[in-house]
Amino acid sequence: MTTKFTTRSFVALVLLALLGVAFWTLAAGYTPDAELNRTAAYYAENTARETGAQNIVTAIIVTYRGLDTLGEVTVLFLTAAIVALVLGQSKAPRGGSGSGFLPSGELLQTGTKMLLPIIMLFGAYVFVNGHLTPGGGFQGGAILASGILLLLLAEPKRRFGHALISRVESVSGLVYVLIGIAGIVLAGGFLDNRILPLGTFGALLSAGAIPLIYTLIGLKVGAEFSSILESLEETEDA
Amino acid sequence: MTGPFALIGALIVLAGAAFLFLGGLGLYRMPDSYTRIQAGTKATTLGTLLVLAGAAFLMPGWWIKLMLILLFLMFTNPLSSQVLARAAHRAGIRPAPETRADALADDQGDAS
Amino acid sequence: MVETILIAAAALVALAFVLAMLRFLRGPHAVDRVIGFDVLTIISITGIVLVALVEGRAIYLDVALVYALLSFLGVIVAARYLEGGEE
Amino acid sequence: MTLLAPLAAAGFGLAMIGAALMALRARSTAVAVLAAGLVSLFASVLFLILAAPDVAMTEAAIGSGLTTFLFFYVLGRIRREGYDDD
Repeated sequence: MTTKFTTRSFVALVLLALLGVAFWTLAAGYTPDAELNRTAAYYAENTARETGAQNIVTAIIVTYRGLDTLGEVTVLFLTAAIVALVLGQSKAPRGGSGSGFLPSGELLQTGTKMLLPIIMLFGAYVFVNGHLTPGGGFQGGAILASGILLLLLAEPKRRFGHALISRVESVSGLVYVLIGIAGIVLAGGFLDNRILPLGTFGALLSAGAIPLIYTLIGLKVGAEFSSILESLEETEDA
Repeated sequence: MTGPFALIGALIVLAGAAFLFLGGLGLYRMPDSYTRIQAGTKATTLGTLLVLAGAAFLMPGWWIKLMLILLFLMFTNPLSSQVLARAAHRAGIRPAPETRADALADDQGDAS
Repeated sequence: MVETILIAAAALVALAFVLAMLRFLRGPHAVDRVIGFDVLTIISITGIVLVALVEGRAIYLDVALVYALLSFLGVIVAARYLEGGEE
Repeated sequence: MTLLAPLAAAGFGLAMIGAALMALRARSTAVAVLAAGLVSLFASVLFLILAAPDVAMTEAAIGSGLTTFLFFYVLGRIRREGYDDD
């Protein structure tokens, strides 16, 4: 036992030393780039002119790499669907209390009623302002889902509509793809944001379709996370 | 970071940082969970509010966002500390021996 | 003058951070660690505001708002889990 | 002022390592989840100090926020099913 342990720890030590040497050579040979590489320089110079977005990161995510974003949203959708599928098939505990949590206090319920609109509004602010300030659809959607989580925590017995959430998710996903196809027809390519006027630089309604697309992504991500939480919460009903 | 109120703002920020430090000290030194909740939420909330107010003096153009953070913290921090204290009570944590009264246990009519 | 005071404030905040981190590492019960988590997020909000002041960029404050939301929800989720008893 | 950012970055990096070790060594699952959330939290402040607010916000909202919440939710559900089976 002890000999085995020492050989194992010796191997671990050698591996750690090798890893340390590798990282040290990387860190020692590091020199910061004097200038941006060609792709980054192109984005830095042309983003504001071509898309009208103040936040370059958002412009890259939504327009230049829009197809990747569609793929990410699809991955999230698959995750939510698989969670619902797996949990829906699991053995339903009979007479379960509906949640692993004890009933909550009155202060938390009252506070939730006051805070939920503020949280939802803040999530909407994050994804609508994605082209001006940091943040965007994914972060805003996560904040929306956090609001739903607060509701579920405050009132564990509460049941709310599957129908609304799944409908929001389907409609926003469909409109997202339709806007992408409209980009092919009306402008330069799939998910081109210039189907709407670019507007004045830095205003809320500017940068073409970017605020619209990010709103749809936010709603879709929020609905997907909420449906994951919901299926964790109440699959014993199924 | 200039303006007529820059020095006042910096002093308010310093006062807030001092309250944060006291909160951290209390969090480290207090004997049981309930007193740690007192130190860890009340003092740090006041400290953060003071830092935000001082930042509003230093950068007058930011006051809307700072005010939003301030209001949000004022709503949420007392709520989370209450839920936390309740959780500590339900988890059955014994208060320090110096504690005299346990109003929640008296209300529920059982000595958990 | 203003910068000196701000550096002193940052040093105090860093000390508070170290103390809260120690409480998180030591905390005898899980509830103590949740309190440490709460205090660490609140101190991080202050740190973000200080970074925003030094860099002079107001957009960093959006991240501070997300943090305020997170500290609240994280503490409530953890507390609601722990009040059922830790196994 | 120029020295402040590297110092803060180094401090948050050390705190990340401490929280990560804590997450590995913790005996209770809930504490490990909390420590893992703390790692994401410090990483997000580190991103902010390195002037990447977009990444910081994503890390805070999804890495530190929703992941931790989902972990606690799943833990609660596991506990519920365990109680019902016995």
